[in-house]
Amino acid sequence: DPLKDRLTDLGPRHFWQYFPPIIQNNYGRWIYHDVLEPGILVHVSETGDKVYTVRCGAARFMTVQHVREICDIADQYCEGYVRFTTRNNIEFLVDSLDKLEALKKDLANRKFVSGSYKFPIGGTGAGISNIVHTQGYIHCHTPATDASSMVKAVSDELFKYFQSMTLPAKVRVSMACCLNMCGAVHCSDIALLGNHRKPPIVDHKVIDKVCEIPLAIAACPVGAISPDKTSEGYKTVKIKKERCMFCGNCYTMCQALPLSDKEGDGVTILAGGKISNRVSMPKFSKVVVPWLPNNFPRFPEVVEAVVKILEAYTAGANKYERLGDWAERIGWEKFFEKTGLEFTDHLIDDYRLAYDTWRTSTQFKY
Amino acid sequence: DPLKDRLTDLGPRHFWQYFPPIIQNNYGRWIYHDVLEPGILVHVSETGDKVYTVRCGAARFMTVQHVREICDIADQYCEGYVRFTTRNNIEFLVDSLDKLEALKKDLANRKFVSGSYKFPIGGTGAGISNIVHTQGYIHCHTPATDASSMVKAVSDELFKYFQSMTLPAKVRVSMACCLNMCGAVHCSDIALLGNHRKPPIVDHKVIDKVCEIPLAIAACPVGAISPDKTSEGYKTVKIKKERCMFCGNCYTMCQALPLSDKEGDGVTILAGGKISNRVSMPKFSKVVVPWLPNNFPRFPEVVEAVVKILEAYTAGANKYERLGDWAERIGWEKFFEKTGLEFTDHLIDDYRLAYDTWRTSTQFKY
Amino acid sequence: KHAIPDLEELENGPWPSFVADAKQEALHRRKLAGNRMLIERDVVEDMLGQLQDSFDDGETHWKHGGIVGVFGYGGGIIGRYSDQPEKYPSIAHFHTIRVNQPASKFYNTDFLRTICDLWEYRGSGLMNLHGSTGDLVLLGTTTEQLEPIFFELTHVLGQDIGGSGSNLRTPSCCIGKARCEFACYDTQDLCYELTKYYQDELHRPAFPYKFKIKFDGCPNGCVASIARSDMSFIGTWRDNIRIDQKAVKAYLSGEVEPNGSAHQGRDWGKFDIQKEVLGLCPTKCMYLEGNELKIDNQECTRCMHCINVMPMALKPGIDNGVSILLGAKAPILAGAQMATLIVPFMKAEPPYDSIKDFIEKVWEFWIEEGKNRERLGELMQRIGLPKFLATIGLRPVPQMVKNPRENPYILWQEKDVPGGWSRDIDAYRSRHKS
Amino acid sequence: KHAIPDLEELENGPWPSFVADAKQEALHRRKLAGNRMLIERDVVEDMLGQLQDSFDDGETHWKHGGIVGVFGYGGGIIGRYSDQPEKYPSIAHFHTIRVNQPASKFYNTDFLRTICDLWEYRGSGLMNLHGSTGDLVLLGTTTEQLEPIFFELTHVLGQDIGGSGSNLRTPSCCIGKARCEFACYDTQDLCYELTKYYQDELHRPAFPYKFKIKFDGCPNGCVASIARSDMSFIGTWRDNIRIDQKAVKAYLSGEVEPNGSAHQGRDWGKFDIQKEVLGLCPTKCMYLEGNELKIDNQECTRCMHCINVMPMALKPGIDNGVSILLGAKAPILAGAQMATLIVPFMKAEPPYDSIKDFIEKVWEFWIEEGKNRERLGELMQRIGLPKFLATIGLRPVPQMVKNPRENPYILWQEKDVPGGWSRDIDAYRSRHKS
Ligand code: SRM
Ligand code: SRM
Ligand code: SRM
Ligand code: SRM
Ligand code: SF4
Ligand code: SF4
Ligand code: SF4
Ligand code: SF4
Ligand code: SF4
Ligand code: SF4
Ligand code: SF4
Ligand code: SF4
Repeated sequence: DPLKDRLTDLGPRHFWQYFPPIIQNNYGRWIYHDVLEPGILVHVSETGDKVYTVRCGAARFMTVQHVREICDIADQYCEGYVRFTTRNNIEFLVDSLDKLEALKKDLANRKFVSGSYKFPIGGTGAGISNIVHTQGYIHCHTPATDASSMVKAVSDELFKYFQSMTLPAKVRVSMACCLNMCGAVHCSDIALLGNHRKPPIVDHKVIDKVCEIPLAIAACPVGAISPDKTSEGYKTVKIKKERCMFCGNCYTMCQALPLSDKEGDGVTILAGGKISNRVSMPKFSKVVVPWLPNNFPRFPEVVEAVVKILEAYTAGANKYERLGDWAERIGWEKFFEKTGLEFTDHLIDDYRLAYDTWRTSTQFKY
Repeated sequence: DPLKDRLTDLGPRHFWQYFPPIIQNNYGRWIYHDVLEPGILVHVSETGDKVYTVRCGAARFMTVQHVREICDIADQYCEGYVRFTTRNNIEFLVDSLDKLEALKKDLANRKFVSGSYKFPIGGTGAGISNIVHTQGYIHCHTPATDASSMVKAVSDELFKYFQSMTLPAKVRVSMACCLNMCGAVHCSDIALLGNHRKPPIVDHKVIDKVCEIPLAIAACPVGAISPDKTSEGYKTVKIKKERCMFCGNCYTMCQALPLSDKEGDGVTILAGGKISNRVSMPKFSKVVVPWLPNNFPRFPEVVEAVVKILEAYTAGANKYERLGDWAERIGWEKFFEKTGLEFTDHLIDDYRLAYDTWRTSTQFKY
Repeated sequence: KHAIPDLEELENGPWPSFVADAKQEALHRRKLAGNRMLIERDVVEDMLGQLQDSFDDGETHWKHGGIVGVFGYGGGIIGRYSDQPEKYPSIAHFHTIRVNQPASKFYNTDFLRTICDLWEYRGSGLMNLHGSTGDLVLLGTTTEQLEPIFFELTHVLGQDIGGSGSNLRTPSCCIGKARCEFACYDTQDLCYELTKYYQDELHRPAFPYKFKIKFDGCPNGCVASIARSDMSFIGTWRDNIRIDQKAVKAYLSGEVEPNGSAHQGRDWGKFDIQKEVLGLCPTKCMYLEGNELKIDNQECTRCMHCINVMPMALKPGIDNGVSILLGAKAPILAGAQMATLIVPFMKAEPPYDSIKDFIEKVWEFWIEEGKNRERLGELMQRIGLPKFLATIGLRPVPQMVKNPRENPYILWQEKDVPGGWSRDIDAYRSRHKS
Repeated sequence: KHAIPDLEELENGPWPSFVADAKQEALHRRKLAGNRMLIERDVVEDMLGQLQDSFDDGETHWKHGGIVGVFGYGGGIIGRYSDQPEKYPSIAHFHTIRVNQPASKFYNTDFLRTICDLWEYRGSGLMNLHGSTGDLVLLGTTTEQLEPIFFELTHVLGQDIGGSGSNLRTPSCCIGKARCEFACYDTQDLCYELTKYYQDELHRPAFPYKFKIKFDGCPNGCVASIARSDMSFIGTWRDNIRIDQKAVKAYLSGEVEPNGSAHQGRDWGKFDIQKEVLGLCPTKCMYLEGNELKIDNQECTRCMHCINVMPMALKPGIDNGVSILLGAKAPILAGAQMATLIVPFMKAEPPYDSIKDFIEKVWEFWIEEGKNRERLGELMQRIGLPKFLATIGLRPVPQMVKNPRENPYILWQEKDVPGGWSRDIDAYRSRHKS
């Protein structure tokens, strides 16, 4: 009986026990670090200790088999310790250069049968790190696109940037499969976002049974939903379609209002956001491509747009300059010129704080 | 019978006839200018002609007697021409240095019996020009303060800056007596603004007779007004006082809703706005002093606050740097430190686009 | 006539005292022959008296303006009545007349003297040179004088009154080509032409609310059009800044003072082109090649800074025109707006047909969609920029915004989406069990 | 089992293929003894099959999540059901379990292997390392397995599950002092302490909506707390940046690579401290005196740039603590928000009492005033920052805003104004005739 002897409110295990000895010994005593080569960091302690980190890319969707392989490696080289980064990379820590070399060699040779790397080393410094993402069709009920497949497609294309440090600064690519944006997609250098374009269908037959209609009505941020009756007299809702902005919040509250649709759903690309307070304040990403089709499994249009942005940025930005800072420096009108992306009316804000984006100046570039 | 032989839609007289010959001859051919001394400009034409401008301060409220004196001067030195600037200064134009000297001497000697200058020379370059303002108690029904008196008080205090060019850049001071802001007060380096603090009184007895009640209700931007009945059954309105933001728009629409009040009314000071597109884009002024009393006739508290701002700016800003650009460069937290003005909750935006003013960064100065 | 202690205090101090001036006028009127005035002799004294009362009470004593005007016009006069008519009978009526100033406010004394005579005879003798919108404002007369004044203005002076109410307001412009080397188009001419062309709109209210047009000759914005006109014309250019390298050297050598000597009152040190010009250029598009000053004009946003600092050496380009910005206004109702760049560049040459076309398209839209008392800028906010552009038929360009939208709430329309918006729940359920 | 051509395409390319991994797991499960699995053997194959169907249909095949969970907890499990249960019976139920990761995600293999064994036995064998909030996410099991899994997690691993629903979500932190020289406080310790201290809030929904807390050790923000936590703790300092002038010289001489060699892949030329450090400092508060680097710390906004570029030479101060920012969230409902600086500086030392006090004050306010499904940031927007500050009892300081308000619409309260708001129309009319 699992309810017997119940233990609750344990919280997570204490972190200290998972620190390898070198981390325990030097906790809070690090004095500087250096990236030895893409994916390899060394941190130097005031004690003189050095810890070498090998950062490996990973699909954060993993199987127990894969995790066991990670454990094997950690057992072999890292005294049984391993960690994961905030962007879902795997980090193996060793305390000597010898171990480092052996570990590197081992990792480089591990591939899936189909040939893709299991543990590609990279993701440090002025490059591209792992693309953080969300569930998509693998586990969620609201996506407007799939996550894992798009991320795989884009990551393959950007692989060289993962394994090098040739960009002006870090470029963080993130992906979320619907406007709920389970991640920091709204503040990423490049963000890929699943977006619906059709208003919800009302499932009149079941809505009164499966939903709290007033909650569904209240859920709509633009007041597009109002109470209604079917011809048979059932309680239902009607939707002012031309007011709907496809946010899906009503569907979150009420499963009788599905909005996903093969032709309607697709990908919006945002760019120029950042999180760090370095030089400039954190900023939101801006919508630069309103919609691209869900062209499974490799999303060629999405990949192409990402590459366009990245190449224009790489060619134009200064050292240390994040993508959004570059766009602001040259002006967004030049961003569109240089990336070759089309500027359309869909990119002009017409939501709540829209006025603040209007150009109230004669300063512009032709 | 004034309706006989009616002439209408004449528009203004054509400007050309009012140009002195030197302007006509060099129209569109000016190649550069120089400020010879405070208030004296020379403009040089590609024809070799030079026009000397003497700019004089003026209370834009003038009598016909004063205007006749202006005409006398214009007749004597300027072939009968004179102009007024967009900030209500008087400009006398002459075409030779000799005339200039004579004119200057004459102007300097003209004073009102009480001793104040009639035609103080100044208002050019990196100084303070005339304070543009509105009607106040002289002619308007909605003011929360008086205009002419406050402007006179502040101008007296800032007089030395009118007659010199010692500031980092132009400082435009503007004044409006209510939130209607009849002028560009919202984009001035320093703006003085009449502001109410009590919700309108409803004149239940007359409101239905003198106003269109639905228009009055619709006028309120925050929906604080709703229909009501008096105990006698007359149509009237009631006001949710705690929602009112004292904008006075309802009073504009309906005279039975007066809001001026001796204790309630006073002066709000804004700073850091600008109009020009030079270096930075035009920007709005920010509220830096929420309220000061209407201390007629000299508004000592207002004068003191203006001087504080001006002196801190003069001490801290770079050459060419407008007040708002200075405040942004040092950070608004430093603006309050350096001016000694108090920061209060009233200065934090809580209106429509308020979120855009919140600091979403760890970048700040202590 | 009345005790005005606070006002008399305002006779002190160096700045021209409006009280001293008013008192000189009051004195003049006391001495004036009775047949030289049709308004009460002590109108100025009553005005001052009521002003002192306002100080004492901390409240204005003017009543809400009534509707007065001249026949056939819907604007140009502001009605005004005292709420103390017994105490101040001479200002019981105290209406103002807005006289449409000539472009950029040059006058000859003939004109001004005629106005003075007229206003002494039929008005208070008090005026504003000028009102905030730009009019020559005559302050204070009675209702019965309005028609005669209008008659004299038109017949004697050939001069019309300006705007008020829900119509086109008196347009105004900077001094421009008359005395400024920066003017990129003929501000006076365009201002005059449009004022004349739209006389009907100026005098006969047909708009949802007021509409203001102002003309700045360059981005310096000396008439502040960007802050206070529903439609703001600002001169600009689309070719290159003209550089006179010899004059550049004159600045470098200290021979010529920077910025037309506008900073002469303080010792800012020797002119430092690197710091003062190149370093402040917002786009950092200037550089020196030896002593030659170069500008990457593609990157220049024509902010005027370098030109202002070195007017003798740098000049706007010669392929000139205007940027048109829309929607500036004061805070009422929902907060102030600055004007938004809608037409990045348009030529501005007589007869200004494309400008007139544009104006009329905007008005048509505003008259159609605007609510009562809704300024153009508010309407633009309410319906959103994309829809506004679509309605007036302009192609969206990134120059109109500072940055693209941050939120993903794109308002797709049915026509944008293949298959449209009518979907069948049964088809959906055939794919997805509920 | 199912044809998955599109998915198999995703086995190509260098990036780790989740399909290849899933297929290896599917194979493994095929071979696994039946008593080693309590979930259907072909759960992975069904998942892949349904995913291929989703590609074909361009729509997800997961149904709206039902409410499932473990006894006594209101979160930590996300219910999930296939809408094609006949076709893919093994994933008819496919719930996820969010396991509260240890702070900054260090593990030993013992822990991970135990999780793997457990999840192979009682779940699909599929997981996310990690979920976006930070949990170790176990993807896909049936309702009846939930309690046993929870039992094993707690009894065998001593490990709890994380948050979901309207409660505190699993807090997370950057690597901090464990391996970063920039950490200004002990992120792991604070994260752990608060997670333990607020277990009740984490497991039993008592909030209007979800609440996220994240801990960044410095303004670099490696856990992105400023963008995605209702309460963001970011390390900072209030004394001076520590400078090692010898190390500065090492950078100047080129002995040490700038920015920890993070830009080594491209030839950016010789390190130029003027351009790369002083010139990019947002406040321009750094200068060189000879070869000595000086910082005017009063002007520094602690942006980390100079420290990032010269980690060996520059270090954060030693009087450390946190800035607390509130209200970040994703776009639903009214648009995304970034966190707003509410507490510029607070010490962060065990037992963290002042931090706990602050958290509880904020919660109290939010629980009191928040509407259902209203995030803290939305509530702050709705009621306005001034009122929020007053309610939680914080003094307003200019550091909380980028700039003071631009509109003059100050919401005075009755108590602010002498004489109050009750006024008498008759008194008014005695001064002003209507
Ligand atoms: C390991 C990790 C922390 C963790 O707890 O897991 C980490 C570790 C370091 N970060 Fe970070 N950052 C990590 C996520 C982040 C994030 C969050 C994110 O990307 O989602 C950010 C915010 C990004 C943004 O602004 O959008 C982040 C912004 C920075 C910055 C600021 C960069 C900038 O130019 O704005 C620095 C400073 C630097 O790079 O010089 C930094 C610096 C560092 C240093 C150098 C700190 C140190 O001295 O050890 C670490 C190695 C950097 C490297 O990878 O080259 N870290 N760092 C995270 C690795 C993620 C990954 O796998 O790629
Ligand atoms: C005469 C006048 C135009 C008119 O049609 O009447 C005028 C005339 C000139 N302006 Fe102006 N400006 C005039 C109002 C303005 C205004 C409007 C206002 O203040 O209400 C502005 C916008 C102010 C703002 O941004 O808030 C204005 C912003 C400028 C600037 C930009 C200054 C800046 O640093 O941002 C320049 C360039 C400069 O000063 O170098 C300029 C430059 C000039 C020049 C140098 C142009 C020229 O080459 O002749 C003229 C003499 C300047 C001087 O006074 O030192 N003018 N100028 C106006 C005089 C008003 C007065 O009596 O003081
Ligand atoms: C006379 C003048 C002020 C002055 O002392 O110079 C003036 C006076 C009045 N303005 Fe104004 N406005 C005057 C220029 C302006 C300007 C400046 C401009 O035009 O460049 C503005 C700001 C720009 C704008 O239009 O937004 C201005 C924005 C307002 C507003 C607010 C409009 C808004 O949308 O926010 C109101 C309120 C209203 O329309 O009901 C207003 C209303 C008024 C009224 C009619 C009062 C009312 O509530 O009905 C005032 C009559 C006072 C009187 O008794 O004479 N006045 N008003 C200016 C016109 C003189 C002239 O023709 O030259
Ligand atoms: C699993 C996870 C995505 C992932 O693939 O990693 C996730 C999955 C879901 N999120 Fe999320 N969110 C996840 C992290 C986030 C984050 C990131 C974070 O926490 O740092 C955000 C943005 C930050 C924020 O909270 O604003 C996020 C913002 C949302 C929102 C929008 C909330 C808002 O106020 O804007 C929703 C919608 C809702 O709450 O109804 C949402 C709702 C959901 C739901 C429950 C779907 C729904 O509409 O009810 C998803 C369940 C998917 C599933 O079947 O597993 N999820 N969600 C993440 C949790 C894993 C973990 O515990 O580690
Ligand atoms: S982003 Fe949307 S679709 Fe994707 S996991 Fe989050 S809630 Fe689900
Ligand atoms: S999708 Fe969003 S905007 Fe559209 S009806 Fe639903 S809640 Fe409203
Ligand atoms: S600012 Fe207000 S009070 Fe002053 S003139 Fe304009 S409307 Fe009248
Ligand atoms: S003053 Fe403004 S906010 Fe107050 S009731 Fe009148 S219209 Fe509404
Ligand atoms: S706006 Fe430009 S053109 Fe017009 S007066 Fe000012 S500086 Fe000259
Ligand atoms: S006009 Fe402004 S942007 Fe253009 S070169 Fe000169 S300073 Fe630079
Ligand atoms: S946030 Fe700061 S302290 Fe934490 S890992 Fe990143 S750089 Fe280090
Ligand atoms: S931390 Fe940032 S603001 Fe401070 S000195 Fe360094 S670069 Fe300048």
